[in-house]
Amino acid sequence: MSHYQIEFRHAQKCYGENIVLENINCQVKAGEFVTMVGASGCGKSTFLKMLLGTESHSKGVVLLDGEDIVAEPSPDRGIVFQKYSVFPHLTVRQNVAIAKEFEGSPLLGRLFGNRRKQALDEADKWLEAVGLIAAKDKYPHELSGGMQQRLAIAQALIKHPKVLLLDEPFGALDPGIRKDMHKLVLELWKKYELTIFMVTHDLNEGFYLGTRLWVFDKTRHDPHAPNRFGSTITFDLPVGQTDAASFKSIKSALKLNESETDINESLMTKQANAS
Amino acid sequence: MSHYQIEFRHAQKCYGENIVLENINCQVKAGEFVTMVGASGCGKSTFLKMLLGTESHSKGVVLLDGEDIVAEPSPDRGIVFQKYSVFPHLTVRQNVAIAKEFEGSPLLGRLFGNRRKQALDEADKWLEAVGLIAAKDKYPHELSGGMQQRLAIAQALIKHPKVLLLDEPFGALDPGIRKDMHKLVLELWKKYELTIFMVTHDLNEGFYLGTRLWVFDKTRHDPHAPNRFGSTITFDLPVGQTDAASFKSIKSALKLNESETDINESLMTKQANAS
Amino acid sequence: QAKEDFKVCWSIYVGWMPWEYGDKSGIVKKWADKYDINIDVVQFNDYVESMNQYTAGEFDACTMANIDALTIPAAGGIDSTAMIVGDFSNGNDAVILKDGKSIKDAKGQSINLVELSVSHYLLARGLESVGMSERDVKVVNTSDADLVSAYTTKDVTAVATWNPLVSEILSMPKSNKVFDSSNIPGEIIDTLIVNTKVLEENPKFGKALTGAWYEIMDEMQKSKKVRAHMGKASGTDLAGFESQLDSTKMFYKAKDAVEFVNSPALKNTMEYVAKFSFNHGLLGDGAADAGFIGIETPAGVFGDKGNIQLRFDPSFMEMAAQGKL
Amino acid sequence: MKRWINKKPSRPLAIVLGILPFILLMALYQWGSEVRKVENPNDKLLPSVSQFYAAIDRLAFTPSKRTGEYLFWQDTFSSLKRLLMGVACAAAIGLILGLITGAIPLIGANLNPVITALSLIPPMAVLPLLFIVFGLGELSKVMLIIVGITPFLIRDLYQRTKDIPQEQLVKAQTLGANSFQLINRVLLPQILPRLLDALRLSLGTAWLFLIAAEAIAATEGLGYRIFLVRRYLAMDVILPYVIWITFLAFVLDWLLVKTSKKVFPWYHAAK
Amino acid sequence: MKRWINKKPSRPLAIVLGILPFILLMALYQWGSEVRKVENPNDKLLPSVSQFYAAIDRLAFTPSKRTGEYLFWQDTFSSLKRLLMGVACAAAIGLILGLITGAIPLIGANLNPVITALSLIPPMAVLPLLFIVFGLGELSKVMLIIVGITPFLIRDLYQRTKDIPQEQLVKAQTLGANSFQLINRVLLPQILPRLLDALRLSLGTAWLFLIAAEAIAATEGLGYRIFLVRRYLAMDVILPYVIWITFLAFVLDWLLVKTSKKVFPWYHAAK
Ligand SMILES: Nc1ncnc2c1ncn2[C@@H]1O[C@H](COP(=O)(O)OP(=O)(O)OP(=O)(O)O)[C@@H](O)[C@H]1O
Ligand SMILES: Nc1ncnc2c1ncn2[C@@H]1O[C@H](COP(=O)(O)OP(=O)(O)OP(=O)(O)O)[C@@H](O)[C@H]1O
Ligand SMILES: [Mg+2]
Ligand SMILES: [Mg+2]
Repeated sequence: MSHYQIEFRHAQKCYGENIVLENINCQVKAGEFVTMVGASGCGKSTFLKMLLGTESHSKGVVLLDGEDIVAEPSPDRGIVFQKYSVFPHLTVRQNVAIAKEFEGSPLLGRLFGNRRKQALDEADKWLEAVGLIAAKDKYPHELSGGMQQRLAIAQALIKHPKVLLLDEPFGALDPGIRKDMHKLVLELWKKYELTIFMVTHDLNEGFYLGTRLWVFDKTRHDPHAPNRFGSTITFDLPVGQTDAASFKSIKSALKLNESETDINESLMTKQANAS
Repeated sequence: MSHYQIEFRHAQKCYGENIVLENINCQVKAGEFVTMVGASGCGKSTFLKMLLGTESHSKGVVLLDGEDIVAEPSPDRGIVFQKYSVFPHLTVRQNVAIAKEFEGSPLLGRLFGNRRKQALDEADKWLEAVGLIAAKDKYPHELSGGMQQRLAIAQALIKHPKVLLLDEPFGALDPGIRKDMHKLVLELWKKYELTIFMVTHDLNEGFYLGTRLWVFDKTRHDPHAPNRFGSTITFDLPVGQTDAASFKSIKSALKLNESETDINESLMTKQANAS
Repeated sequence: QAKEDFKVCWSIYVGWMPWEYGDKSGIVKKWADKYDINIDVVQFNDYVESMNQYTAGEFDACTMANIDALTIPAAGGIDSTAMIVGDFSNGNDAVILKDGKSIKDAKGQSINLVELSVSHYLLARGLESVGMSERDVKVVNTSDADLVSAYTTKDVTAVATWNPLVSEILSMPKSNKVFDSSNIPGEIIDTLIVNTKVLEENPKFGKALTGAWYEIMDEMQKSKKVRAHMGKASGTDLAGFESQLDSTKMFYKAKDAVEFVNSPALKNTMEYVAKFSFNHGLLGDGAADAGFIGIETPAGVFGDKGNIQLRFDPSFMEMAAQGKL
Repeated sequence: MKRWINKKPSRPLAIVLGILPFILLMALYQWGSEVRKVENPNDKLLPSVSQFYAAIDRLAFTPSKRTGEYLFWQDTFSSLKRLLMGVACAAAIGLILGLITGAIPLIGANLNPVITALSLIPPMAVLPLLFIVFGLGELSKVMLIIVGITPFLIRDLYQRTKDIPQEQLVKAQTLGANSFQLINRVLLPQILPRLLDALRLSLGTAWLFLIAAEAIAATEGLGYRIFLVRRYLAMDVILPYVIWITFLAFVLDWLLVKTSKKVFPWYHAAK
Repeated sequence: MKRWINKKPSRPLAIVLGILPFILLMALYQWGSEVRKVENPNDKLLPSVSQFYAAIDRLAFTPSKRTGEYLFWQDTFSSLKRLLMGVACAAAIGLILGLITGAIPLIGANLNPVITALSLIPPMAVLPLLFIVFGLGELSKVMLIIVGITPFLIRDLYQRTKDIPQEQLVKAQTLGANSFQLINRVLLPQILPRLLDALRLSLGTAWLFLIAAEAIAATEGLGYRIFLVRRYLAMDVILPYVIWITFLAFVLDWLLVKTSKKVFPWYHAAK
């Protein structure tokens, strides 16, 4: 058995003729924080879905704790999407407690009396952790976008997942609120020793948060059949060791044609915050 | 007659009991670029709507070129919203040419033959200006978010408005694309000598783009009746002259509790770009 | 095999309102109890639907006119017996023209009626009486519920229908009755049709119904209150109901009904009816001629003796006449 | 001068404008009625207001001579009972089948084609068969309503179930939900307010089928009375009944809206 | 083991599953028919397949003895003509009124209450009045369809017009559009695909009213034939007609979808 928590070996994913990802090879240890960037449509979400189990790989091997990954979502892998992650018909507390109810009541998924109280109490603990305890009886539509994402994170954590998957979790948030969320995620990551995979469109964010930054891109292009070749992981940077040349090529891969001089600085800042 | 293009004197706006804006006093000359920030719900969009004419002020005076402002949208004030600014059923060219068609055909709003060709040609000129000429026969749904906003700007400019109003025009765009748009707006602003009012949630953006930054906030609070007092313009900064103290208070007004050390720098960069 | 629970259905028509009274007043129940059976009396608003339900086997007995008994249950293979002959139409069915005094004036007009019904038959007989045929007019199928309102429109110039629609229409200006069932007395007969097999196996059922019927007849003839009740139930009042009764030859006495059924005229009538039905394709695809379905009357059988599906059987009414029930 | 599309009526003006067409319609009726009365004083088609009044008084406030009952209220009660039973059953079937076909792809693939085909059959055309299958008692009238609206409900709720974001289903599974828990705790509660929406849309059809069913076999009910007196062209009874049915339809619709807003605040706020 | 909600049938399995219920229904019918035939060989309620075949042959492929016409095709033609005319008129009225009430608040305030009230009236109950107003000819059948579906169309398109983002209206005005230009160039083209959606929803009701209208007064048409032969329970004719109507309804629905996708690509892509 390997000592890696996640391992991809020559994994490929295609939808019919359309090869989205190919030749994916990577190993991730427990406790790493992997951020992923790449052009739109290059397959980042698809990669997360393979980890999550909602899509199965077409070729190769994907291992979780050394075993073939279960191609179905399960409580050992938590997820936060950009939108629709929380249940609109439940209050904040119920949104978190529902995981406990699923656990305790296999038939109806609904607890009563004392057991229900226990579940709600545990939910409150997690709401405390993400700073939502004051809004515990509100419905999601009464929350701001940032609070909804906090709720989605609390929800994901109550099941103590081995791996936490984040698909552009802060993409729809205002810059100010986004900063708060970064702080929260780093805190939780350290406190609960999570393995985190996070997709982002914001290269700054990728550098700031991760211990490791992956760039997804195509290595081969066929201009007449754009779907013939898939993306792969073209850069795998232990963050902090970025040299000027690779930085430039990441930027061109992401097609950011504006100068982002502040990135190197945020790298410094991050080192201070994260370690 | 005053030599200001826009002038507000003791203007107030309320919806029934709810006072949104009060005691608004300001003068803006032609060619200024005003960026506006403020907490969510403080009335920035309402301010723009008064300028636009879709909402009329409840008290005080609002002047455009020294005359009482017309409380109805008209071609002298162009607008770009965050979303829904373009017509989904028209191609890119038609979206821009439609303004010419309204002008040339008072009854149906539809031109034929040679006049139609002229209108399309003029539209193409504007598409060139915003860099959309390659996509001129596409429908909006085939464009990315950034391209849609470019289109909305081209649309607004074809009528040569005196004032261009932008309500969080780049709020839904990715950071990389946002930078491109900043460049475009600054270019157009200089080239066509526009007066621009732009609402943003991103303080960086506000500093980077504007010649003048306004902060909207309440000066008085009644904790038992939050709607009793309205917001007003609490800071009016000619950008470049920000001192540390006022910068801090802006941040607290916006409730950004993360350090944004890079703002001062982007101020510098802006000066280089904008002037 | 003998059974205990029976279902009878009836629909709203002057000659069948007694069943409503019999049901409400308990007379039917009284007679059912006497023979130790249960009879469920069900009202229909839609005449055609009631016959369809009977033909489909949902009911053991149903009220219907002689022509419908031939073309619906009998043609559908349900051997049926006309057990009670309650009345015949004596002016209740009529052809009415807006313009024209005689049925000859109908030539070339559209005539609104319920196609393939007694009205259609009446029209055919009327045209025949002046040497015309259906080819001389255009028949427009119109549902009975809507005939009265249809008549108020300009498009409709001629109708053939039954009561109470006839009296409603005649009360409107410019309506001329040009032919009615009193011109062909005894040809449109309203009966209670009973499933022959059920009747054979359960004579009690027939006895109970017949007994009840003539007790109702008795009360109806004597009591104005009973007639007022029936009028109300059919959506009109005493006066309206009695004017409908005036154009109906009720057989209040069993003896009269027996006599009518036994007369040889009945066989001739049924022959007319069978021919009309055959000409309109109502006897089914297999029918080679009007006699394809045998009709048994006391005066003899019309048509195929090997395929008798409709029987006029006076025996139960005779028992009633002799007071043997 | 404002553009027409920007002119918004003030509240009182809006009310006046809204009432105007009703007054016009009434005046038009009154005029038509008088014209016909001049031609034929016994005209039944457009009765006068006093005739309406007499008819309403007779049916609603005078006990029937025959049975001592108030026909109007009895009709209303019977019809409402049938309608509500039919709609309730249809809602239950529609909810269960819509939810299950929407949630479980295997069952959806199995049942959707046949449900689509059934929903296209005009129920009026197969009335005789329906009566044979369901008999003629109270059940048949209720069944006709059920047959009339259930296919629509199933298809609508199927679609609404499918519309629930995939993300929520995935999330629930990462929280350990099995299929049944997921349907019970995630899908069902979110479909309920949509069921009320669908019911509002199908109430009109339900009334149609109720009236059709009562026209064929019934001994009381609003539709029955209308069909009974239609033979006599008693518009003095028919029109008040029609207005009453319209009013009842309006009240039911209003109740559904209110209930939905009260019970599912999150649904209405989110829209 | 996958959860049930995650099991998706493969394409061939989906087809087999989808056909299964139809086969079951047919088998059930066959069985019911045989049982009844044993009891009564002349049973008309559930005819055998050979009887269907004979009836179809007689109506569709043999000229009628009386008129020399092919009844089935004549019926189909008449009914389709009425249906299409009715739906087309209703669409035109619904489009114009929906658009105008949605676009111009003053007209909306004026007409919406009365349209809402009218849409709640069950048309079946006011048939006599409809006859008076529209006569009893071809027009009346078309009118019944129009009366039956127009209120729904108006209300739906009113709502759809209101749903068009306010931002677009403001934008058009800043581009110099007057009210009429705005309706003609911004609202109308965006409402057209939504009209097709609304028509799809109301086709079922249109068929219902067509059949009802033909049942009341007609000399040919699919509904006429069904109600005529209902008089002698000729299910061998009724059932093929019902299946044919269902098929026609399906084809019309399919045509609407195709047309919409073809003519309004931007509408379908944006969804
Ligand atoms: N279910 C599917 N069936 C077919 N193709 C799919 C499916 N899901 C995704 N794809 C294709 O796979 C490619 C990668 O999609 P994916 O969503 O993973 O991109 P992404 O990197 O997350 O993009 P974005 O940054 O826009 O979220 C796209 O080209 C998309 O068209
Ligand atoms: N039509 C209206 N009727 C009543 N109240 C309104 C209306 N429009 C806006 N408001 C109120 O006015 C206040 C200011 O709204 P506005 O949209 O101007 O805020 P904003 O500063 O643009 O906020 P955001 O940053 O979220 O866009 C809010 O409290 C809102 O509830
Ligand atoms: Mg993605
Ligand atoms: Mg705003």
